[in-house]
Parts: sequence; C-alpha cells; structure tokens
Amino acid sequence: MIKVIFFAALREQLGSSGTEISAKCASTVAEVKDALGKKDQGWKNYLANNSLLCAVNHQMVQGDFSVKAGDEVAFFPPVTGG
Amino acid sequence: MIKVIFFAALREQLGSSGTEISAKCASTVAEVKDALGKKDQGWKNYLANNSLLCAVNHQMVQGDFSVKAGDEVAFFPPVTGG
Amino acid sequence: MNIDTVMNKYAEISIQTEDFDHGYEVNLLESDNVEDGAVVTFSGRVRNNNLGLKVKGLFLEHYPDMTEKLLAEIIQTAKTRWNIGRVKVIHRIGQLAIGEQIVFVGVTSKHRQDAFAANEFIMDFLKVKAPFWKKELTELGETWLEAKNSDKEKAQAWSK
Amino acid sequence: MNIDTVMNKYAEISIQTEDFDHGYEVNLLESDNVEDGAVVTFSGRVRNNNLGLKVKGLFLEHYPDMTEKLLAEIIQTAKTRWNIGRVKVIHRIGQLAIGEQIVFVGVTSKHRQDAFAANEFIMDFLKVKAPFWKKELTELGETWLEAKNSDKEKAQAWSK
Repeated sequence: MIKVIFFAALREQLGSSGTEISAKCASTVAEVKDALGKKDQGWKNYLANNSLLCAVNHQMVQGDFSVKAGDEVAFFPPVTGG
Repeated sequence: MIKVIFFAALREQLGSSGTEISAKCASTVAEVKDALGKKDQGWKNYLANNSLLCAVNHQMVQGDFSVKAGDEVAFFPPVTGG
Repeated sequence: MNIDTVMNKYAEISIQTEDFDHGYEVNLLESDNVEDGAVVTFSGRVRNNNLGLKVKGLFLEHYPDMTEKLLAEIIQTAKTRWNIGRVKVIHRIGQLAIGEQIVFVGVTSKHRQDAFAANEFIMDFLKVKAPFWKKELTELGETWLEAKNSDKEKAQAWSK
Repeated sequence: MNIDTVMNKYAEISIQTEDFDHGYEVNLLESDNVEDGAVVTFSGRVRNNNLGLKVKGLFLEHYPDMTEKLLAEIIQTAKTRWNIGRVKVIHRIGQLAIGEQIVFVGVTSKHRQDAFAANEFIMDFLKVKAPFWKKELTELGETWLEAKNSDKEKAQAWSK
C-alpha cells in the first residue's frame, strides 16, 4: 500500500487527513492523484489545483516522481509558516 | 573661553582630559589645535595625527570650522564602539 | 504534541505548542560560547490585522518530521554560506492568540554581518519551504492564508 | 554614570554601565504593540580573542551627550528609510569582562525585511559614527582598538 496524506486547506476540502491506495494503482505521483480522483468527483476537482505541492517520504517532488509500496505521499497547498 | 576636551587614546597621550583656551587665540578648529600645540611639543606631535576627529558642540566638523567663546571643542581618535 | 529535535550543540530545531522565552533562548545561544561576539534574533508574533482585516487569532498546522528535515536543510545551507556559530529555530503550532509569539530564529557569529545575513536567509526559506500552514480567524470567519509572491521573491533573491 | 535618554515611546537610547536583560528588552518592544509582527535584535558581547590575541576584558569610554545625539540621528535616518516601529539601543560603558554584553539594538516592524535592514543599518552606523572607544586588555597589555576599514566600508555600502 501507499500511504497518502493531506494538509491544511486541502485536508478540509477533501474532508480527510489521509487514505491508502494500492501500489498497483499508481507508479507515479500524478497517477496517485488520478487514482484518488476516481473515487470521488469532488476529490478530483480539488486535486486538480495546480498550486498543490507534493512530497514523497518528506521530500518535495514533481508529478513524474516514482512511487512504490510503503511510500508516504503528501499533498498540500503552498506553505505559509513563519 | 573655549572648552577643549580629549577622549580615549588621545586623552592618555596628552595626559589630560581637557583644558580651556582663550577665544582670542583661535577662530577655527585648526587654530585651536595650533594654540594647544604651542603649549607643549608633545601635544603638538600627538595633535598632528591626521586620523584625529573633531566635534564642536557635539557636531562633527572639519578643520576650517569656526569657533567662538563658549564652544565645546572635542578631539578624539576614530570611534570603535559596538 | 511537542517535538524537540536536538540536532547537536550548534543547531537546534523545536516545533512546539508551548510559548518560548526569548531571553532564555538568547542566553542558551550565548552560554559557554565566548567565541561568537554577535547574536541576531528574529521573532514573529500574531499581528492584529492582515490585508486590512481585523485578526482574532491563528491556527498553525504542520507536517511532522518533514518540517524538522526541511529546517535542518535550510540551516545547513546557511552554514555553508556564512561563518556562523549556533542556530536555534523554534516554531509554534496549534491555536495562537493576537500578540502571541509564532517563530524564533537565533544565530550567533564572530562578525555581525554573518549573523544578520544567515538569520534573514533562514527566515526567508522557512517562509517558502517549511511545511507550515496558517489559518486565520478574522471578523469574516476562518481562512487559510495564501502564500505571498513577495515571500517567494525574497527567497529567490538569495540565489542572485 | 548611568544616562537614560528616553526619546519617546518609539525610540529609546540608553548608555549605561549596568548589564541589560535581553528578554526584558524584547518584551518592552513588543508590549502594547500588536501592529508589528516582527522583532529583530542584535546583541554584541566581549569576545575572548581579537586578531589572534587572547582578550581578558574591555574598557569602554564615550563622549556623553554627543553619543545620544549621534545615535538619535542614526535612528531617525533608519526611520526615514524603512517602515519600522519601535527602536531600542543600549550601549554599555566602563569595564567589561569576557562574555559580557556590550550593545543591544532592537527594532520592530510590520514586515521582517524592514526590521532586519534597519537593525543592521543602525549597528553599521553606530560602529563608525557614535563616539565610543574600546580599550582592550590582552595578554600583552592594554591597547586602544583601531577603527576597522571593514566597518567603514559596511557603512558606506548603505549609500550605494
């Protein structure tokens, strides 16, 4: 399984702090997004937001980054700390 | 009279924290220096140091600055605070 | 939730719900450290207004583990660019009221220019890289803050 | 000798023999001030070495009245250049031991960039304009410090 987590505004939009998907459903970050969008049209719309960022195992990555079973994939809006 | 004061290394070199000279002896800062140098060859040498700074009534000035009775003229080395 | 990640004696990162004591942190940075004559600190607090809206408070969320990793990377980069001594970064999370402290960055150095530059660098990259998100409670309700272009530009300016 | 020149609520200068409390000063800058989210402080202490020589202590002399006037001018200039709130400058005089605090500059602002720049500006001009002189007590005896070219260049860089 791939662990997927959401933060901040995205977490509230999706009404979920995270889920899991089978590693068979996705081999890249972009495919993780597609797989999540198939579950729910609302999710699909929110995940289509171009400003969303993605980290795999705590490292910032782009959509073509490969994922595998056991990875932690996080989606979140641009950061606003400090 | 013109009040003349010295600070830091210059004060120690002259062995004096200050003196007074008659306003008749000097009409500019450079003339104050000359007048002080006439009293003592040692003073003359130390006051000839080009890096010395001068303030009249707490304002930084150059050698051609005019002085008058009641003024406070200060000579000191470049500052090293902070 | 209170995570203390002590990297080593010379760089410490703390993400915490609790408030911090500015004077205590400066004393720590200076204690047993007579090599570094300069200490520069930045501290940020919750302002009472933002973009003209009256603010009542903030909620701060973060991505545990990743935050510490990102901040450690920023500090390491600062250490390669400037001759600095100790670094402490504190960032609070959770619910914060007006006037409360949010963030502290303290940097020591032998010469003041290094501490000033490194501190501002760390803050500029914390703003655009560290996974924190602020939700603002204003007179018009709750809103997640949007990232500012000006912050992105400040961070980019360091690579010029 | 302890001279306290309170200019007004938003800029205070203190030349003093006594030590100061960093945390207390930051609290003062922040108290009753929820407009300014950012506080940048600089503090300088007596280092244990200078130019390779082991330092035992410092003696600091200044030109009373002129010091306060010069510092007030520097702060006023900073206020015309940046959008800053409160400013506090403390400078100690007299005999200081290794590790003791010498100088504190605290600046508040709405946006951090202003506080960083104004604080460094004030320090850079304090260094080259304010009539303080340091005598260093080293293993080789007492020496009045020489002004540094690097300090002059830093101050000049602000007018570029």
